[in-house]
Amino acid sequence: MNKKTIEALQVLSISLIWVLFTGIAVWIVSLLRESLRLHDAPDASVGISIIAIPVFFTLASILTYVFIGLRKGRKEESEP
Amino acid sequence: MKWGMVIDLQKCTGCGECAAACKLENNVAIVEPRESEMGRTMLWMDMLTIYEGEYPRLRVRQIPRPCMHCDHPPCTKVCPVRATYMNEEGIVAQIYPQCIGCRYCMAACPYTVKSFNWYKPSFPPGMDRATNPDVSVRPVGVVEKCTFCIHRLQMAKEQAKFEARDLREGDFQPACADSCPTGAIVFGDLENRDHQVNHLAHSPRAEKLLEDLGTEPKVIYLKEVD
Amino acid sequence: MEHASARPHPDAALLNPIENPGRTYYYIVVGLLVIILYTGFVYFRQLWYGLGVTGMAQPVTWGFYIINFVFFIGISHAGTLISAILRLSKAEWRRPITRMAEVITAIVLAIGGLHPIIDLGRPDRISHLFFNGRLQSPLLWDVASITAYFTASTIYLYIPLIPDIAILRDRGVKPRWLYEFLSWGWQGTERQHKVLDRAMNILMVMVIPIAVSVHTIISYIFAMTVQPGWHSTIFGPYFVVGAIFSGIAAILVLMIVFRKVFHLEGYLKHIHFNYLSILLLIMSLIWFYFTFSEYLTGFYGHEPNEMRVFWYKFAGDFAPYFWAMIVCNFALPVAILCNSKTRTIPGILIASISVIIGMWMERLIIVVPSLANPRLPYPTGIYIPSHTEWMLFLGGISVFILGYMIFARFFPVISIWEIEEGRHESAKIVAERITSYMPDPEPSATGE
Amino acid sequence: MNISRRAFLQMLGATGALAGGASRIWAIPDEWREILRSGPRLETWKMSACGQCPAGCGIRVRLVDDIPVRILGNPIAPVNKGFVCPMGEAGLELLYHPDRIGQPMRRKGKKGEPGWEPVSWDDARKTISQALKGFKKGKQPGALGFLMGDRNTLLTEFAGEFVSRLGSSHFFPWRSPRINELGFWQGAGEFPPFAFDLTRTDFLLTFGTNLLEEPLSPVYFNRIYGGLKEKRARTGLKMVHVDARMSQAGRNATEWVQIRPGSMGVLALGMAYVILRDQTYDRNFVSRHTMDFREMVDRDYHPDRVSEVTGVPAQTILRLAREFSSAKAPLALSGGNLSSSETELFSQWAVASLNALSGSFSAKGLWREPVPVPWGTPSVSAFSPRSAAFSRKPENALGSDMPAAWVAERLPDLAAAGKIPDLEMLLIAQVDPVFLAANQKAWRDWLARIPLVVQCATMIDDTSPYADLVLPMTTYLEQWDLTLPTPDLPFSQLGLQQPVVSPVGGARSLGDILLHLGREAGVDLHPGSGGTPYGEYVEARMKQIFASGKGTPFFEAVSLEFLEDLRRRGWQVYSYPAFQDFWRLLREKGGWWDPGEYPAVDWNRRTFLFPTDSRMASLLKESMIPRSEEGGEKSAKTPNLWLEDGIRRPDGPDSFLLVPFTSLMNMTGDGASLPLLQEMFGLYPRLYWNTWAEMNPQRAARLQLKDGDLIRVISGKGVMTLPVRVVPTVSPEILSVPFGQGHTESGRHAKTIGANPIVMLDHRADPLSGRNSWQSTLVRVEKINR
Repeated sequence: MNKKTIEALQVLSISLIWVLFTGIAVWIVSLLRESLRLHDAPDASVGISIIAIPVFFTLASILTYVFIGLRKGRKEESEP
Repeated sequence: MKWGMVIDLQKCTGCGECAAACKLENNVAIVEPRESEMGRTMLWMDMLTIYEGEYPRLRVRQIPRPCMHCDHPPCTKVCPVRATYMNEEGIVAQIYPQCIGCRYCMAACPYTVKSFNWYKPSFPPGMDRATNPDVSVRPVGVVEKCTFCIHRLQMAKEQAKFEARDLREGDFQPACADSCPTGAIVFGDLENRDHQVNHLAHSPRAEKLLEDLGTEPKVIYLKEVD
Repeated sequence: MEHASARPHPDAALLNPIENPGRTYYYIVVGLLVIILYTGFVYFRQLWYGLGVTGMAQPVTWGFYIINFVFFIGISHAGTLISAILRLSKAEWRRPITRMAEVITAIVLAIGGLHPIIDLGRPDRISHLFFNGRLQSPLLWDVASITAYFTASTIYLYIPLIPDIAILRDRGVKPRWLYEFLSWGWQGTERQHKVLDRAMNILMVMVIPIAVSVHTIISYIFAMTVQPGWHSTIFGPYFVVGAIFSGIAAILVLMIVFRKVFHLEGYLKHIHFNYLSILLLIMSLIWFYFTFSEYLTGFYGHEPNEMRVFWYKFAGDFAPYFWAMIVCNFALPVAILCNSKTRTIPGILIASISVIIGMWMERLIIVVPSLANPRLPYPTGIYIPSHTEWMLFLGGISVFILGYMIFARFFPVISIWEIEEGRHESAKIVAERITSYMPDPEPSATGE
Repeated sequence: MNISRRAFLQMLGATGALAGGASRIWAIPDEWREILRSGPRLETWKMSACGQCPAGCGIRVRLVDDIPVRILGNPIAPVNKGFVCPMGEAGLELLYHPDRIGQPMRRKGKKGEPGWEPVSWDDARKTISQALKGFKKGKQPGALGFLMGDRNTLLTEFAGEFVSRLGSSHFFPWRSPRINELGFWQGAGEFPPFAFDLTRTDFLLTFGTNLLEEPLSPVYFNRIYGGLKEKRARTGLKMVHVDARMSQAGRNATEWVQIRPGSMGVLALGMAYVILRDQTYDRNFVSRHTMDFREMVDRDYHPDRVSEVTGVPAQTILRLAREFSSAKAPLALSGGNLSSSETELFSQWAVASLNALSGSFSAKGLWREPVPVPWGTPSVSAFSPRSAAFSRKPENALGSDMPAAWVAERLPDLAAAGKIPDLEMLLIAQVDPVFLAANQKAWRDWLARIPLVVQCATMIDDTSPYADLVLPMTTYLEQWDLTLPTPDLPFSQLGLQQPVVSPVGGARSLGDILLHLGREAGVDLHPGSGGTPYGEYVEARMKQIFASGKGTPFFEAVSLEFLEDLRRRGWQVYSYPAFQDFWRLLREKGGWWDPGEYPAVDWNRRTFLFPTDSRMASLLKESMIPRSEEGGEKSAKTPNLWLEDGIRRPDGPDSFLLVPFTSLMNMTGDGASLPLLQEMFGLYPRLYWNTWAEMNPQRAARLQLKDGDLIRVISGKGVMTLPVRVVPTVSPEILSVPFGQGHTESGRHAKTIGANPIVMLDHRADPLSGRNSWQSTLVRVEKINR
C-alpha cells in the first residue's frame, strides 16, 4: 500500500472520530430536550450532559492534536 | 382527575374472584406448571396472606394486591425508554411496544407488582379464541402489570363523548372492582368530591401499603377492625 | 525487508512473540474460538425463545448478566486508572506494567458493556435507547459514562503505543500497512516526543475522574432504587474500591502469566509484584472497611426489610457465598500478603485469584438477595442460573483471553520505548528529583 | 405456524381486536377465527345460567360477532346479583376445551384400559336402544341403572323420570352434601332441610360448614359474608368457625376454634349441657315442640369430658355456650363436604338440637320453609321438583327412606350386599365416580362387572376407561335446562339455561339424548319434534309456572319487600299477557324468581327429636348397611362405642389425620381440566398447578420440615408425594390436603397434575348415614431429602 492512501486513511479515521463524537453530543442534547419536554428530572439530565459533552470533545481534540503534532514534527527528508 | 382504588378489607372475604376476572379481562397469559414452579406465574391482581398472632388469637389477613399506581412511582423514574410512565390521570401505564425488557422497573418496584413475559405469552389451546378483543396480547420479552383496565377508560370516554356528556362515576370500573361480590373494591376519581373513593380515602381506617416509602399509592386499603 | 529482526534489538524478548509466535498460540486461539462460537449459538437460542431460557423469574429478575456486567466493568478499572495514577505519581517501576493494565481495560470494558444488551428481553428494540431514551434513568447515565470511559481508555492505550508501532514498522514486521497506518509517521523527533508527552499528561488527568465516575454510576443503578440492601449512600465509593481491588488482582494474574509464557523475568522483577501486591493488600483492607460499615449500619438500624436481606446473606441461603466472599476477599489475601515470606510469586497468584473469585461473589451477593426478599409478604425468590447463563459467562471470559492474545500477537505488551527511555534517562531524572527533596546544604559550609 | 400466527396477530392488532396463543384447536370451527378476524365486531350479550356447580348463578355471556369471549354475572339474577366465582369465569375454557370429544367413542381394549375408536351416532344409538328395548319388554326390571351427577337442574328430575318410565327404580343421583340435611332429616324429618337467612343472625356458629368454598352457592354466600363482616364492626355480630382447619369460613370469622375431626357433635352436646345446666335454654320451644328432652338432660356431656374428647378447652366451651344461648338470633350450621366424618349424622343432629335448645328456631325469620316451585307435580311422582334426586319409594335403593343421593357414592357396596340386583346396563352422566369416590377400587371392580356402561361426558374422564361407550355431551353453554332453586337460600328462583352457541363438534345435550333413546325404546317422555326436544320440554314446564301466575322474570334491583307487596296486590312487575311474552322475557332476563321470601318455619305441625342414645341405637339398626369392607361388624356396636372410635387421634410424631378440603377454585373436581382454575388453584399457598399439604408449625418443627420441603404421605391405600406448606391455620393433629387434583384423564390440563387425597382415604363410612367419611384416615409422613 503506498503512502498516499495510508495518509488518506489516517485523515479519514480522525474525521470519523469527530463525526462519532459529534453524534454522541447530538444524541445527548436530544435526550436533554426530550427530558425537558416531559419534565422528568431535567436537572440530572442537564448535569450529565454538561459533563459528558465536553469530555468527548476534549478526547477528540487531543487525538487531533497528537495527529497534527506528529505530522508537523517529522524530519524534513521524510517528505517525499 | 386522579383515578384511585379503595379496597375495604372489612368487606373482602378473599374469594379471589378479582384475580380471576383480572386475568381474563386483560388476557394475562396462563403460565404452564414447569414455568410457574420457577416463579413465573403472572398475576396482575395477587392475593397476599398475612398471619397475625398465634392460635387461639390467630388472625389471617388476605389482601388483594393490584398495582399501587403510586403518585411518585419508583418504576417510571428508572425506565430508560419511557415504556412506563404516569399519565395525566394518575394511571401508571405500560407501553408494550416501547419496552426493551431491561426489567429495571421490576427491580425498582417495592411492591413487586410487575411480571415479565419470559416466553411468548401462551393461552390454553382453545382459549386463544376467547381472549378479550379490547386488550392487546403482549409480545415476548416485555414487562406488564395492572393498568387499572385503562382500555375500559378509553371505551367509557368514547361512550360519554358519543352521548355528549362527562364521565359519570361508575362509567369506568376496572374488572376487579366490577367483579367483587362483596363490593369491597371501590374505584373512582380521588380528587372528585362526589366520588365515593374520595370519602373512603379519608376514612380513619384508610391505610396504604409501605406508606413510609413515600410512593403515595393510589390504592388505599381500609383496614379490618374486627 | 523480508527478514524481520535482522539486527538484534535490546528488547528482543518483547518483540519475540510478535515476530515469531509459536504453534501452541494457534491451538489456543482455535480452542477459544470454538467456545465462543458455541456461546454465540446459545445466545441465539435465547434471542429466539426469549429470556425464559435463563434461570431468572419473579422476583429475582436480574441474574448472571447484570452480575457479570458489574464484575467485568470492575475488572476494567485496573488498567487505565492504575497506570494513570502510577504515571501521575512518576513511579518509575510503572514502566513495564502500564500497558498490560491499559489493554485489560480496553478489552474487558468492551465485554462488560455488552452485558446489559445480552440482558435485554427485546434487544431488537435497542434503538429505542437512542431515539426515546430518558436521561433520568441511571441506565442511561451508564451508557454515557461507559462510552466516555471506553473511548478515553482506548485513546490512552493508543497514544503511548505509537512509538512502539513505529519500531515494529521500521523492523518491517508484517502486515506493514497496519503499522504504517497506525504509527502516524512517528520518527521519534524531539518535537514529536514533546507532543506525545503533553497529550499524555492531559489524558492521565482526565481519565482518573472518568474511571471513578463509571463505577460510581454503576453502583447508582442499585442505589437509586428504594430496595433494602441497595438503597445506600456508601455504594458509590464501595463499588469503586471493589473495582480497583479486583482490577489489581487481575493485573497481577496477567503479569504472572506473561512472565511465565514470554519469559519476561528480566522485565517483571519481583519488586513489581511486591509493590503491586502491597497495593492489593491495602485495597483488601479498605474493601473490608467498607463492607463492615455497610452491613453494620444496616444491622444496627434493624429495619425489618433490611434485616430480612441481612439474615438471608449472613445465615440464610446465601450464607455460604457470603462467608466465602469474606474469606476470598479479606482473610486469605491478607494472611498471604502480610507476611513477606508468603508474598512470593505463587503466593501472590493464589491471593489474586481468590480476590477475583471473591469479588465476583460480592457482585452476586449484592444483586440477588435484595431481589429475592421483597418487602411485601411474598415467598423468598429462588435463582438457579441456567446452562445458558453459565455459557455466556464462560464465553465472556474466553473473549477476553482471545482479545488479549490477539493484541499480544500484534503489539508489545510491555512498552519498549518507555523501557528504553527509562534505561537512558530515569536514573538521571530520579537523582535530580531526590536532590530536590533534600534540604539545601548549609550556607555556612560553603562560607569557609 | 409461528409466522402465520404472528402475521395473524399483527393483522388483528391493526384492526384493534387482538387475540393470541396457540392455534392448534380442533374444538373451534376455523371459520370462527375468520369471523373474529374480519367481522364487524358486533357486541351482543346473552343471558343464561351457570352450570359449573349446583348454585345456578345467572350469567351473561359477551359475544363478539356471535362468538363468546367472556362470561360475566347476570346483574339481575337474585342469587349472584351480577357476580360469578372463578369457576364461573372459566366457563369458556370448558366450552373451548381442546380435549372435548366430538363424536361417540367406543373403548378398544379391555375395561380399565384407555384407548378409543370413534363411532357414528347411529351405531352408538343402536347399541343402546337394543339394550333398552330389552328393559321395556320388562325382561329384567331394574337391571337398568342410571348414575347421574346432580347439578340441581331440571335435567336430574327428567333423567329420573326416564329411568322409571323404563321400569327401573335404580336412579342414583350424586350430589355434594347440603348444609344441615342429615341433622334436620333426623331431628325434624325434613328433607330438603330448612333454608336460613344469614343476614338475621347475631351469632353465627359454623361447625365445619364452609359456605364460602363449597358448591352450594359460593357467590351468594361470599356476598352475604361480606355484608356480615361489614355489619359486625358496628353490631358486634359474632361469627365463630369450629373446624380442624381454618378455611375461608374460618378466616372470615371473628374466632376460629380448633377441634378434633369428627368430634363436633360432642362439642355441640357439650354446649347443650352447659345451656341446660345454666337453665338458659328456650323453655317455650322445648316444652311445645320437642321430644326426649328428659333423656337429653340425663346424658352427661360435662365440659371436662367434652374438652378431653374434642381438644377444645373447657373455658372455651363454657364461653361459647353462654354467648350462644344469650344471643337473640343464634344460628348453628353443620354439614357439607368438608365435615363428612364417621360421626357426621350424629354431629349434624347434635348441632340441630343445639339450635332447638338455644332458641334459634324461635328467632324471627331466621329459619325459612322452602316453598315448592309453583309447577304442578310432574308426570312421574317419584321425583319431586323441589328435591330432585330424592325418593321415598319402597323399591328405593336402600329399602329405607334414606335419600338415595346419600349413598350413591357407595353403590358398589350395596351391590356387593345384594341390595341392588346386578345391573345389565348403567348410564353415567355428569359425574366422575372413579375420581370422586373414596372406595375407588370397589367402583372399578363394580363397573368392570357391568356388561354395558354408557357414559355421557364432555371429555374422556377418569371413569371413561370403565365405560364401553362415551357419548359427547354438550356443556351448559350449548344446551337448554332450568337450574332449580338453590337449597338453603331463603327464596326460590329458576335460572334459564339456553344455548349461547350451537353445540361444538358432534356434541348433543343430555336431555335430547335421553329423549331420543326413550323414543327408540318406545317411551315418549315429551311429545315434541324439532332439533332440541328437551328445550321444548323446558318451555312446557315454564308454561305451568306462567299458568300459576306466581313470581316474575328476573327484575332490576328493587327491595324484596316492595316486589312482594306488588305481587300480593295482584300486580305483575312485567306485563306478559301471553305465554310467548313471558317466555321472551325469561330469555331476555335469564330466569324466573319469586320475590317473596319463604315463610318462617311453622313448628306447630312439627316436633323436634333430640339425638338420644336410644334413638340413635334404633336408627342404627334401621339403616344398617352391610359393607364390602371392614365397616360391617362396626355398625353392630352401640352408638357410644362407635362414636368413641369414630373420633380418631394421631399416634406418634409422624402420624397425622388426613383431612381433604375443597377450594373455591375447584369445588367439584371438574375444575382441574380448566387451565385458569389450575393456576388459580394455588392462589393462597402460591403453589400453582399443584397439590400441597398443610401442616402446623409445631409438628413441622418436630419433623424438621421447612416450608416447601417435599414429603411422602403414606396411608393404608397409597402414597402421595407433596410439597408441604407450614401454616398456623391447621390444627397440629391434621395434615390438610386440597381436593380436586390427581386426575388420570379429564384432559391435558388435569392429567398427571397433583395428587388426589380421596384415593388415600381408608374406606370408612358413617354407619348411620352410610356416607363415606373424609376425616378418619391416619397417615404417616416422611421427609424426602432432595
